[in-house]
Amino acid sequence: MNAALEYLLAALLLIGSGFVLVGSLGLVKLSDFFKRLHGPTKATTLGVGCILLASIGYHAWIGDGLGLREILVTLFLFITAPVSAHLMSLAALKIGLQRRPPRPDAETGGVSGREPDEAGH
Amino acid sequence: MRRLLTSPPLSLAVLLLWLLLVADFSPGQLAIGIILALLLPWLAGMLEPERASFGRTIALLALTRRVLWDMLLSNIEVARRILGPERVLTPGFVWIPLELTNIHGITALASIITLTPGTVSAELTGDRRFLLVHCFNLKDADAQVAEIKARYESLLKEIFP
Amino acid sequence: MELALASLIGLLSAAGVYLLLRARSFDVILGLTLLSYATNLLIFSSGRLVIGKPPVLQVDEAGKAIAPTLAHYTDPLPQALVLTAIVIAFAMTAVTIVIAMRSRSDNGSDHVDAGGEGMP
Amino acid sequence: MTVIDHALTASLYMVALAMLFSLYRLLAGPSVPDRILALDTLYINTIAALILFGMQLRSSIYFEAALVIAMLGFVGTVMLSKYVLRRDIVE
Amino acid sequence: MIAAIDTAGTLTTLGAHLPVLPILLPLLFGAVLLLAERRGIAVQRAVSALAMAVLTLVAIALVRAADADTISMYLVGDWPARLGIALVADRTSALLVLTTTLLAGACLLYACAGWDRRAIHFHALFQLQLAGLNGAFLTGDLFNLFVFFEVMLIASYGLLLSGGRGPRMRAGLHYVVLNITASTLFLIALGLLYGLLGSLNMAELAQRVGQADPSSLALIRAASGVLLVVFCAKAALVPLYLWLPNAYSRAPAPVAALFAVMTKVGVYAVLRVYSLVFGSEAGALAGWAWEWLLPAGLLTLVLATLGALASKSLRMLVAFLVIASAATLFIAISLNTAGSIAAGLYYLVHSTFVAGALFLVVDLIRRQRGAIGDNLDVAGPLRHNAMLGLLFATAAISVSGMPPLSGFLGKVMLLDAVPADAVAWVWSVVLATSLLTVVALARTASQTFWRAQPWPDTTPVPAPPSRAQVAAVVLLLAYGIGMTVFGGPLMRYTDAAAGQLLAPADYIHAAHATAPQLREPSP
Amino acid sequence: MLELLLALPFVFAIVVLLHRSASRRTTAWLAGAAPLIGLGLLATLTPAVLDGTIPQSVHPWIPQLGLAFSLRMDGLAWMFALMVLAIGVLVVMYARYYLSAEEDAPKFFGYLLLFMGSMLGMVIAGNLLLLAIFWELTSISSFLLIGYWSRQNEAREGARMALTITGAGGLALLGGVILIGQVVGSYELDAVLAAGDQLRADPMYPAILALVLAGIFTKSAQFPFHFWLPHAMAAPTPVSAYLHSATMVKAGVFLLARLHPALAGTELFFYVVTSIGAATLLVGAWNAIFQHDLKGLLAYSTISHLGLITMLFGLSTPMAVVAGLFHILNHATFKASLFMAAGIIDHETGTRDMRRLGNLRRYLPFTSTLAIIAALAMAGIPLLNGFLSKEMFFALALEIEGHAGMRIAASVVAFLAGVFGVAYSLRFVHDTFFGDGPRAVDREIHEPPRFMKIPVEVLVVLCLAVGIVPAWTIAPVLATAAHGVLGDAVPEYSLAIWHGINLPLLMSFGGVIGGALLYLGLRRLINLHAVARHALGRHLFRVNTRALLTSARRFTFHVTDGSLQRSLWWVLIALIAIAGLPTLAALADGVGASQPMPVLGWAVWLVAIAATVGTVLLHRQRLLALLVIGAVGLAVSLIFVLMSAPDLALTQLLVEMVTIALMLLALNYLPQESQRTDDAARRWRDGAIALVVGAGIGALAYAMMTRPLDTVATELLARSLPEGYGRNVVNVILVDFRGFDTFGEITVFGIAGLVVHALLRRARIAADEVVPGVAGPLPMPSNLSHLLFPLALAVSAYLFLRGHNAPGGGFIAGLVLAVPLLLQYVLLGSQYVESRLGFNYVRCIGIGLLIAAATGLAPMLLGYPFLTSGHVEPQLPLIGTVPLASAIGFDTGVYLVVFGGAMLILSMMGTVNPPRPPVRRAQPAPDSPATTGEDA
Ligand code: NA
Ligand code: NA
Repeated sequence: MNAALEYLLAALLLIGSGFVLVGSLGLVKLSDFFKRLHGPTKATTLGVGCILLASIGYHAWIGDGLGLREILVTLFLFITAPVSAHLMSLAALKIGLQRRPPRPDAETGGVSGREPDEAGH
Repeated sequence: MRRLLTSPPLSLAVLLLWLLLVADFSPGQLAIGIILALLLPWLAGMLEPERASFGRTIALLALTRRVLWDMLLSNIEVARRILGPERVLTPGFVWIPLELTNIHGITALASIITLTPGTVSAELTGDRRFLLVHCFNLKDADAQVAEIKARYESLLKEIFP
Repeated sequence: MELALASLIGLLSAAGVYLLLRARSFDVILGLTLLSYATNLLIFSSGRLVIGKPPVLQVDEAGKAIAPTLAHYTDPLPQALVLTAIVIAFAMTAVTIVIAMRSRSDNGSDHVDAGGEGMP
Repeated sequence: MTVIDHALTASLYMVALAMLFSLYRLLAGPSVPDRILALDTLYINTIAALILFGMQLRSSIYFEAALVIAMLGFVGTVMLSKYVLRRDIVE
Repeated sequence: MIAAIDTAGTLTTLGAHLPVLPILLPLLFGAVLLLAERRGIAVQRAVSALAMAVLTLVAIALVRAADADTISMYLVGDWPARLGIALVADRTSALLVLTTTLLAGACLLYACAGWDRRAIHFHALFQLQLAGLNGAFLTGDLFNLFVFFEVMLIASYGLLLSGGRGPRMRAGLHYVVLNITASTLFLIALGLLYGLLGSLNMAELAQRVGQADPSSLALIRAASGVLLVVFCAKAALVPLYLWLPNAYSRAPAPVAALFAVMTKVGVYAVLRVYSLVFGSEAGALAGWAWEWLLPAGLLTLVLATLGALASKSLRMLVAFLVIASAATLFIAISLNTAGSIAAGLYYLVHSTFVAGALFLVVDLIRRQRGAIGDNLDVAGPLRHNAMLGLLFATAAISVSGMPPLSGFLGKVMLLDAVPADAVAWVWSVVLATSLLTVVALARTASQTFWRAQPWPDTTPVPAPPSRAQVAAVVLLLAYGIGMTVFGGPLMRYTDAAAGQLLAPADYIHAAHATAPQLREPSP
Repeated sequence: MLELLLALPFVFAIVVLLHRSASRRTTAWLAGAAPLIGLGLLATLTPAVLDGTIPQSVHPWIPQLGLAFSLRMDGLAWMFALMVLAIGVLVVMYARYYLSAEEDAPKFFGYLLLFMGSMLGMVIAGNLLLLAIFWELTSISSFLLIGYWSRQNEAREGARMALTITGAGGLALLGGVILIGQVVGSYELDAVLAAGDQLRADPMYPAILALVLAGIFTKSAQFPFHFWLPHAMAAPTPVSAYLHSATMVKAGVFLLARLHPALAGTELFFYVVTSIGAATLLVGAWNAIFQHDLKGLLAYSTISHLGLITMLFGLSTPMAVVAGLFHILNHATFKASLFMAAGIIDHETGTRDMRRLGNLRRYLPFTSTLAIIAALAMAGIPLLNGFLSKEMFFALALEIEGHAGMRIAASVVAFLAGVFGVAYSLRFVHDTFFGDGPRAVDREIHEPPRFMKIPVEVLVVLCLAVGIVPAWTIAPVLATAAHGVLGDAVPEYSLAIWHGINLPLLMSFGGVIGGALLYLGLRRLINLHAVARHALGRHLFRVNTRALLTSARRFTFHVTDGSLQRSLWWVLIALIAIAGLPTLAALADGVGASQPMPVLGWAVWLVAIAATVGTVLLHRQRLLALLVIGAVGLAVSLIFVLMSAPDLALTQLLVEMVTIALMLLALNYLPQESQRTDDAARRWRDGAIALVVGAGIGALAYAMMTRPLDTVATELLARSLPEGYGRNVVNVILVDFRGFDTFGEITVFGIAGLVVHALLRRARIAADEVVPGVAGPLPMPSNLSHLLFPLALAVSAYLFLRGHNAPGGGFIAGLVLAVPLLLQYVLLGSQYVESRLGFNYVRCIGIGLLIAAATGLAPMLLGYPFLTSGHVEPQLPLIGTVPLASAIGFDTGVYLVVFGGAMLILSMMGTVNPPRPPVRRAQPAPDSPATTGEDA
């Protein structure tokens, strides 16, 4: 049908899966947890987003009509990925994979909330 | 109306979600969607840990556009870094002092920080005054803090006063 | 495909059995979980392995129903059976886990046997 | 075979490879958060695989599965992280 | 609820639904009991009593209906048997439903003396367990059998463990893990059988096994071998009986008594599947299981009797007797003659009642012996010695096969039915183990009722057994006596039941001939 | 009439046992009434019996088995009934005074009547099976009677020994009876007695004979089973007088007489029965000499006399039968009276030990006289009844035809037995009534109450009467009994005292002289009182019983040591044993080829394989194992995706999440690492069996998958839409075709919730490791998940509503509802969530089950089967056509049960309380009621 659309979709697909691959590659390649955390939480998320976009276009292209449902997948991923990343960092800090820097207001004693848990595992 | 519609944005989200899911705009589905849109936020509202109000929702559009663009750009950056040699990376933590007090705003900021490449929000202090952020490639901590505050927090303060 | 799945079923079974014989309640539960994967895959495979023909009746491009035969759809029955099996296995796992918790708490050990190792 | 079919095939290869990378981290660790991250990534890889596979079959029958993973796949991550944090995941 | 409706029309309508009612009623009552829990124990007991009354009526009606010479198929969902799930009420399944119901009534009565207060959800779980048991007896579909096995088992976990602690938890863990393992194997066998034969309906399977391609016979045989291991594990056949003594001897008495029928489910499953699916219509695979089961049954009988002899507590003794009774059943059914199967069915009913009674009476004794409990150590003189002694003696005489009670009749029927080529082995084992059982029981009785040292003055006087408890035991023993007195009609029934079991063609025919009401029959 | 006769003792037994507080007197009267009335009834039957007609009555019982309640009183039965009832009356009278006031008379008389009834039933049974039933009942009731003084070790052991030996014999007899029934085709005595030739010719005859004789020999205490009888002397003396002289031990010889027409008359019978009888005769008599206990002596004497009777029946000639019957009667009278006398002596002196007794003729002149007369009858002194039958025995031994060796042997045995008999009788008389003594007796000795002596007097008078005028006394009885056994073949015989001087008379005479010499010689040669006889029989019995018990214990506790691993191991062994060969055969039959797999499939396969191996390698670090096993679950759901099973994939994913939650919740209360307590050898062994089983299952799966299949699926696919109104065939199967399975499945699920609830509601469990510090809030995650919550609920509703036509359905939707709620529990804490959303999950399960059931019940009201589905398409204003399948109602039930069950489980596990502080933190209590009152 529309060759341009087809090439666009193909590109989106390749870019998307490229990001997915790079995100996972980061897991393998990078040397510490916090560096690895960056790959999947965004490269992969974005990659999936691209693939979903391609999927919307593809299903429209093959004549299934324009379904925007895939947006929801992206939406949910965007909502949930930060939660995962946040909790995983908390866990990593908890078991002492890395030390936090001191809080900027640590000397002023203005800490009323939770003390950062410095205890190593 | 307030009792019926505990959270209009959430209700709208539910309705949209429903219509997208069923991909059918018939009156029947619309009716079910509306029922759910009224019912579910109310149900969820019973669990709402803390209420916070919305401000200028129009700024949401600007923010969305900015975030999406940043995501795209810096994803490419992260991908390059992952593929490139690791030793040039200088990762590190920074504390971001928060001016936002609205919990939705803080959540949104933390999420955006995580979703935009190069940064992950790692911890929120109990008093909600600081957000610990891990940067993939931290060169100038102060500049990083300033950038985040300028690009996102200012807009968020408008949306979630 | 069949060989791959059969080998996986075999490996899952072997691993499950091995863990089952380890005699610590948690290991036993892991073993049962692996065994249940193996079982589900085996029941599933009894409908034969077919790619891309889910048993959800479709219409073709012309809007005509596609003939509801095994040429176009995979065997739905094993899928229904596996669903039931998954649910039941979950229920059983839940109960086992709770009993394991209680047994550890009441008896002071997570070994499944009172006298430690009993040699067959 | 159209361009898009080739792209799909290539994408599937890439996603399959991505899954194996994640698997490596899952098995190699070393830390627990590393493994949690690997499992989380594996879930997200799965979403990609589902969508691609659905495109290859020209069917949207796997959409729900992708949706559910996107929506609830992180629950495992949350619980595992919470376990590392507090042991007691429901307090 | 249903009993209150007495118009003839309704009864006729209900009559058509008889096969499903023994499953449906306890399920409904179980659900209602869950909702009634906040209304207190009295309401729950009333609902339970009503449930048992209705169920007993239904079970009696079912037996009466089954005693006609047709096998009635009930097509759940109005689907033809091979597409949906058919329930089958023939004489055997009806008899087992009635047995279960009668046993359950007594167990419930016993539990209402107080245990039901301590065990959370007791009444609901009890009804659900009955639903599972009855479902297992009535279903005509192999996968559905699995499902009802699970209903029965998971409810039994609850009944076994609710209100318990300590070693009972460990025993429970064993019981659960072993059963889950068995269930896993069950599923594997089901998967293989479906994958080879393409159906789960037992009648259909029976037909397809007979017509199977010779090249798949070995596979079918392997699958049915796995299935046999599963059933035998549930029925506690050698070498799969090791789990039972611990689990049963640690169960609360009313539950243990109800469990007396649980091993019978395994035996029933073997009888059903291997007489139907691998019965005389099965071509090359016809009756392959029996030659394995006979020696296994004999060996189990010997080992279980040794266990009874070795037992150091009353409950352990009864648990081993349960294994021995299952073994006797295996001997009976694996001889695979009309006479032996009929004897087996009679013995099955008898042993269920008597084992139930023994568990209950042993519990009553245990409660009178203070710290010593049911351990076979010297205790002080038993209070209510005469009554407990009479109850125990009646049960013991019956279970050991001493005359004149049902155990004796069952044993005579079995001995009489042994074909000439098996007489030497079967007779010597059955007679020798009978003797050892007598020895074990005499030892136990003499230890428990006769040997006594005065109680220390500090020992508090235990409360006497409640009327409900005694009534429960008496009821079960009375069933046994009834089986003795009415042995003639009962044996006519079991003879006819055995005849049905040995004629799988009739069963298959019934499955084909039963047409849905609304829908098209299967081609 | 026969029924009434039989019922009497049982009815009176029940009456007596139910009136435990009645006095000894009343009880004794009631107990005596039964045999007295019985004698009256017997008297009314007597004319008919004497006429040679056989009163009979038959009630069908189990016709299929050939078991009828048939009673039959021929001469033999009549004689035994007479004996049972008459001696019964005397024993009751005697026991009334024998029992002391403290003793439980109702129990004693109740048991005695039960025994009487059983004995009576046995003798008048007209059906062999019925006879076997009563036979065993006599064993049971004698067990109770021997153990009457249950505090005494001797009594308990004696009772058990008797039951074991006679019980074993009873079982053998049962076997023999069944074989007879199979040969003859009936158990009715008339038929059996008429089928003697057929039986003797049958190849089963030796087996039948062996089994029946085993019953007879044990019951009648024949060598080598005789040893139980002396130990049964621990019973109260009335019991010994009744059971162990007159009745029960005669059951064996009764049966010999009873089956004489059917079984006797072969060489085998002759040799076996005669030799055993002879051996018993000698062993009993010889041992009797060396007993010190009065009752012990009498018991061995009884053994010897039973041997004599057995030997007579072994000879099998009609005359021998007559002599046997005669001796049965004679022995009953003199032995019962001797036992009673021994009881009086015991009663008055407090001992039965002859070493302490002596000279009693001075203290108990009357009793002594009676006892001495009875003892002389036992010795076979002329003018007493014992002499007559003994002389008949001598004569018969001398007349054995055709077996010269046997004739000589039997005659020698008979003579020796005569000698021994005189010797022990002399010892009894001399040691008890003469010489010095009594020694170390702690009471004043005087004659017993009048009525205690009457039974002895009656019996002694009978001994004399029979001995002096047999023709006027015993002749009709004997004739009747003999006719009962022999029918018209009763020989001519004479009961005269004097047959002239012949060999038997000389033997008798020689016996008396020899006996006297033997006794005196023995007294001179050795100190009889110092002879310590150890009972070999009891010793062997004890040793064997103990060995049996020990080996049973050793085996049982070794095997059923409560090891789960052992149980599982055997399951696997059984599996390999039964399915191993067929699996190999199937592989040998050839398997099909595999289809190619897409690359994604290989990746998934690799994930699954690697994660499975990883789980095994990491299993001891539990959290890691949990993480890795999560990947296996994910891979499995991906396999479902690849292989066209979207519903399965969804379900697997959701269940996986909930399972991880469960395991994490539990892991909090379990050790974080598995301790290693097994050795390497064991791991290798387990690994090996695991590999064998795994390889087997994999091979079966492969062979199955690559085979063509003809399934019912085609029909399911075709009928799903038109009749099940759904496009998602899997869902249609779940809620319609096989809705009943699903019903069961949700029941399982609901019950799981209930079980977890029941196990955890009141439980207090300590966490394995407590993380210090208070829980911090997680504002960011909880805020986001709160945003997600309503959306997830909407998705749940979506999956629920469309499940019938696309992947989804009640189960999946229920979990999609439960998982986000679980997330709220995790992030907000259980207390917070439950205080805000007050769900009662238990009710949720109940209501769900009811809804599902109601959907199924609705069609029943219309007359269709349970769960028949329906479909309507109502037109609603504005909304239009709404297709509604009844299945949606069912699915609602599923939805509620799944949600309720999952949440009940998770919330219960999340809200387990820690144990209360130290005071209540006791040691884990065992579940014995003593310490915990667990099921009080
Ligand atoms: Na918790
Ligand atoms: Na907690």
